[in-house]
Amino acid sequence: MKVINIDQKKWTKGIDTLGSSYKLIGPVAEKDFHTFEILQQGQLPDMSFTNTRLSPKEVVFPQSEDMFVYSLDQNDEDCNILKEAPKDYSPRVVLGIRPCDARAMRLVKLNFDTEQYKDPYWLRLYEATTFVGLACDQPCATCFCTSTGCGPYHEEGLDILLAKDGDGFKAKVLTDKGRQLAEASGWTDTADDGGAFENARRAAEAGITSKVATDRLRQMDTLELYGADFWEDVSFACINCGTCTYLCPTCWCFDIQDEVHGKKGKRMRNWDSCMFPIFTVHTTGHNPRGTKLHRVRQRFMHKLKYFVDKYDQGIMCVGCGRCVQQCPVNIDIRRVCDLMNSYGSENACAAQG
Amino acid sequence: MQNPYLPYPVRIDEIVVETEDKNLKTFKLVFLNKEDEEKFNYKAGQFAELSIAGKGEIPIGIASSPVEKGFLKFTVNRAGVVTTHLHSMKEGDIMGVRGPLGNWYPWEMLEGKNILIVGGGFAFTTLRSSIVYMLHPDNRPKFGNIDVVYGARTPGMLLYKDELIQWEKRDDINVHITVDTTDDPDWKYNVGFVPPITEQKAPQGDENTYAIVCGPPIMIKFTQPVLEKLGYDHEHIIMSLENRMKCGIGMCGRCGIGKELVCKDGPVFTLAAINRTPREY
Amino acid sequence: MEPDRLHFSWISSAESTKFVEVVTEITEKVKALGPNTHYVKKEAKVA
Amino acid sequence: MIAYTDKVRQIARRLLEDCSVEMVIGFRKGSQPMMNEPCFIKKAEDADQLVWDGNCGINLANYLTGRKEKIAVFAKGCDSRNIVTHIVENKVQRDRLVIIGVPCTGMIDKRLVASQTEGEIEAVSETGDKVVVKLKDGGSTEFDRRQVLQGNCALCVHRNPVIYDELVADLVEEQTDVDHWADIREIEAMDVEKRRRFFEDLLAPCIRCYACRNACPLCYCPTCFVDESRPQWLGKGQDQIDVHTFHFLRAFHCAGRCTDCGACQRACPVGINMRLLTKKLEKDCFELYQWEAGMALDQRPALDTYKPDDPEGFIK
Repeated sequence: MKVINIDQKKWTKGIDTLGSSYKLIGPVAEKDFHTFEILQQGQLPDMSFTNTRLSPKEVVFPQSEDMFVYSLDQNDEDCNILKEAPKDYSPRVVLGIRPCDARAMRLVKLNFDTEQYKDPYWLRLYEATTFVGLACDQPCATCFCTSTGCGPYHEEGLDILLAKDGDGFKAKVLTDKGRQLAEASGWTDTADDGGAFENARRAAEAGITSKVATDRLRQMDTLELYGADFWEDVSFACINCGTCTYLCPTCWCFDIQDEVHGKKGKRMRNWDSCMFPIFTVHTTGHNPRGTKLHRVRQRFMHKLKYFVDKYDQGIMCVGCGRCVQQCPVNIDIRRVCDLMNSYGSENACAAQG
Repeated sequence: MQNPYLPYPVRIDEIVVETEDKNLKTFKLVFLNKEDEEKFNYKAGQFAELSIAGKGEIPIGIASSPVEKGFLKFTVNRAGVVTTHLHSMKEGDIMGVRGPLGNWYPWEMLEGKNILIVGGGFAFTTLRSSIVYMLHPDNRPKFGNIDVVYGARTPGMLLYKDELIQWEKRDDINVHITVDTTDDPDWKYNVGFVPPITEQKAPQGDENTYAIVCGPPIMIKFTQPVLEKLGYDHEHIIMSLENRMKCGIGMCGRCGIGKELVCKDGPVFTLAAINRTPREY
Repeated sequence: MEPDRLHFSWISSAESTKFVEVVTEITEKVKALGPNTHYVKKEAKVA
Repeated sequence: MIAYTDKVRQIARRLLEDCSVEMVIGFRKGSQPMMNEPCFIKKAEDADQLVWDGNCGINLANYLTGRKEKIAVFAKGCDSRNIVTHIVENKVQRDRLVIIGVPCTGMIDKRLVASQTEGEIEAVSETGDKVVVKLKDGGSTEFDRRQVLQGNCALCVHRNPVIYDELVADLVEEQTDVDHWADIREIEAMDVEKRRRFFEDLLAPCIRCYACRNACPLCYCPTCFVDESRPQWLGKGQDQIDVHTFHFLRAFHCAGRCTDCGACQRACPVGINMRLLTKKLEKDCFELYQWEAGMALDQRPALDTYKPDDPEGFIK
C-alpha cells in the first residue's frame, strides 16, 4: 500500500505551513488530561496523548454558541428582528482526532443533516473542518470500538489517517479534502510500506479486548426492553449529572436560550442532557421523564435501541469508553448493553425448546 | 443553506381575549414580508414556534386554517416565560414565527371518510383549523359526516364561541357543545364531561370513520375507552401530542417518545402508533 | 468585590441621624469606587 | 478496611433475613479499578454483592432522600454526619433508618494514583497500609496508603461515624496532627486580584455537568437555583460569570452543612477541587460559631440559630 512518510522534521514544518491557511486544532496537555484546543503559532499538537477527556465534538458543536443577534431598542428599525450571528467558518483542521471520535461525527451527522432540515451551524463547521486522524496502537482497557462498527484504524469520517512510525508518522490520504491538506503541508513523500500499515491495523484491532454484543438489539421489542426489570438496578447509582452525555462524542442534545444585555440580545444554544430533569419538564410541571429511572433508561434506550431502529446504522456509541471512565458512580454502558442485548434470551431458548 | 432556526418576522395584527379567565388570547399575526407568507405553507394540525426576541420560543398549534389567507392565528394559554410575555404584548408589536412544523392530520387519507372531532379545553386550536378547512366549500364535498364534540369547564371557557354557534346551526356538521358545569339557566347546549357526551352523541366507529382527539390528558384517558366501545379501531383514532420542545425540527432531542420525535415525526399520531412507543409525553 | 461595596449597620428606628450619616457615608464610598466591574456580564461569551 | 467486606455482607444478610429493613444501600464492585458502584440489596441472598474498601468515596447519604422504604445504610464518618444533617433538616426520619457505621481510614484518590503511575492500570488492591497497583504491561507499583488518600480524607478528623446502630468494626483512631485549613489560609492571604485569578484558573475547566452538585447529599433542592426559569438567575452557557456564580452560590448554600466528604471533587470529570470553596465556609463556621456540621442530632445548624454572643464585627 502507498503511504506518505512524514518524519518529525516534515511534521513540524508541515504544521507550521498549515497554520497560514488553516486554523489548527489539536490535543494539548492540561493539568491532568488532554483537550482539543486551538493551537497557537509554533505550537505542536501533543500526539503522545491516549485520548482526550472531552471528545472533540466541540470542534463542530461548541458547548455554547451564538445563533442570532437582535436589538431590543425601539429606536432601531430592526428592533425585535433576529439576524444571523457573525460566525467564523474559515477552514480548520483537527490534528490527531481518534478514529472513534471521527466516526462519532458521522453518526451525529445523521441527526443534523436530514432530508427535511439541515442544521446550518453544525454542518458549516463540519464542512469547514479537515479531519486528520491518529490511529490507536495502544487502546485503553475501556475501549470497545471494535464492537461498535468502528476500530482503532477506522477510516470513516477521516480525511487523513496517521499512524505512528518511529518519531514520525505514516499517512493514508482518504479524501480530496485530505489530499488538499497533504499538498498544502508538503506531506508528499509517498512510498510503498510493504504492508506495515495493514499489519499495524490488525495488531491494534487484536489489542481491543473489551467487547460487547449488539446483535440482538435490533430485533428486540422496544416496549419489552423499555419495561425490562433491570432498569431500577442499572439506574440506582446514577446521580443524574451530565458527565456521560457531555463527554460523549455521539450525544448531540441541546437547549436554545435567549440572553439579553442592555438593549442587545442574542439567541444561543448550549449543550443539554437527557440526564437533567428539566430537559423534558412541561410548563405545567408534568415531567414525562420525571424519575432517574426514566432518564437513565432514555439515555441507554436512545443509544442502543431507538437509534438502531431509526437509522439502521448500528448503535449510537463508538466505544470510546469516556463515560465508562468518568462516570462518578461507575455505570458502565458495556454492562447495560449486554443486559439489553441478552434480555429475554433465556426465555427465548426455553420457548424454542 | 436555509436556516431552519430563523423565525419570520411578523406583526401582531389583532389580539382577542378568548376566555373569561383571560388566560387565553388569540393572536392574529401578519407577515412583514409577503414572500415569507408564501413560504409558510401549512396544513391543519401543524404547529409553529412563536419567537419573542429576548424571551425565547414556544411551540403552539396553528389555529387559523390553510383556507384563511393573509394571516396566522394562534390561541395561547398564559403559562410560562414566553407565553406570559406574549400576553403582555400589544397590537402592532413585532415578533417572529418559525414553521410550519411537524406533521398534520392525514387529510389525504381522511378524504371520503366520516370525521369525528373530540376536543377539550384550549386544545381546540388545531381542531378549529381542521373544521374551518373541512367546511370550506372546496373541501366539504371531500368528507362524509362531520361530528364535533367540544367541551370546556364553563361556557366562559369555550374558545371561538361565535364560530361554535354558527357551526351549531349548520346542517352539514353536527356540533355538540358541552360544559362541565354552568349556572346559566339559558344554557341550551350539553352539560357533562366530554367522554360521556361523546358516548351519547358520537357516531359509531366503522372502517369509514375516523376520530381526531385533542384535549387534556384526563379527557384523553377517559375518551379512549368510549371510542373503543363505539367501535373505533386504534388505527382510526388520531391524536395530537404535546411535549417540551426547543428546536421543533427534530434535532435538539428532548421531545422523543421512543424513536419518534413529537416535533418532527408528530405531533399527530394514531393511537395505534402511540401504543407502540413508551408513554413519555 | 471591593470591601467598601458591602456594608452592614445596626440602626434603630429611633436613630434617624445615624441613618442619614451611614447612608451618606456609604453612598460616597460607592461613588468613589465607580461602577462595579467585577462579575458584570456585558454579553454572554461563548466557548 | 478491605477486611470489612465479610462483616458488611453478614450484617446486610441478617437485616434482610429478619426483615429489619426492606433494602440495604452499600457498594458493589465496579467495572473499573478504584471504582465501586453504589447499589441496593433487597434480598438476603444478594448480600454477597456488597464490598467495602478504599473506593467507597461516594457519599451514600445522597441516596436516602425521597425514599419510602425502611433502609439500612453503610456510613463512614462523613456519610454519618450528612445523615445527621438530613435528619435535622427533616429529609429522612431516624426511625426509618438503620445506620451501619463504618470506621474509615480514608478513601483512595483514583486520579492521584493514576497520575503517579506510569502506564495503564489493570487492577488496584489494598493490603493493610499499602495500595498495590498492577499494570497492564505486567509490572506493579506500591503506594503507602496515606500518600494516595483523597485530599479531604487525608485531613479528616471525624473518621468514625457520629451516629450508628451498629458498627462493622472497632472505632479507628482519629487523626489529630493535621492542619485542616492550610490551603484555605493560603487563598485568604491572596489579594483580591490574585484571588480572582486563582478562582478563574480553578474553575476554567468546568463543563457544567453538575456532577459536583448531584453527588452532594446537601444538594437535594427539588429545583436547583441554576435550573430555575422563573426567574432565571443565570445564563446556561459557558460564560465565566455564569460558571462562577454557580460554584460560588452552591458553596454558600452548603455553608454550615458541608462535612467535606469530598464527593463533589471525586465526581468531577475534569478534576476541579471545588472543595476549596466549601471549605472556606466550613472554616468560617468553625471559627465564628465553633460549628461543625452534622455532629449531633440535637444541635441546630450555625446559620439556623441566633445567639446573643454571635460575632458581629462585620456590623459597622
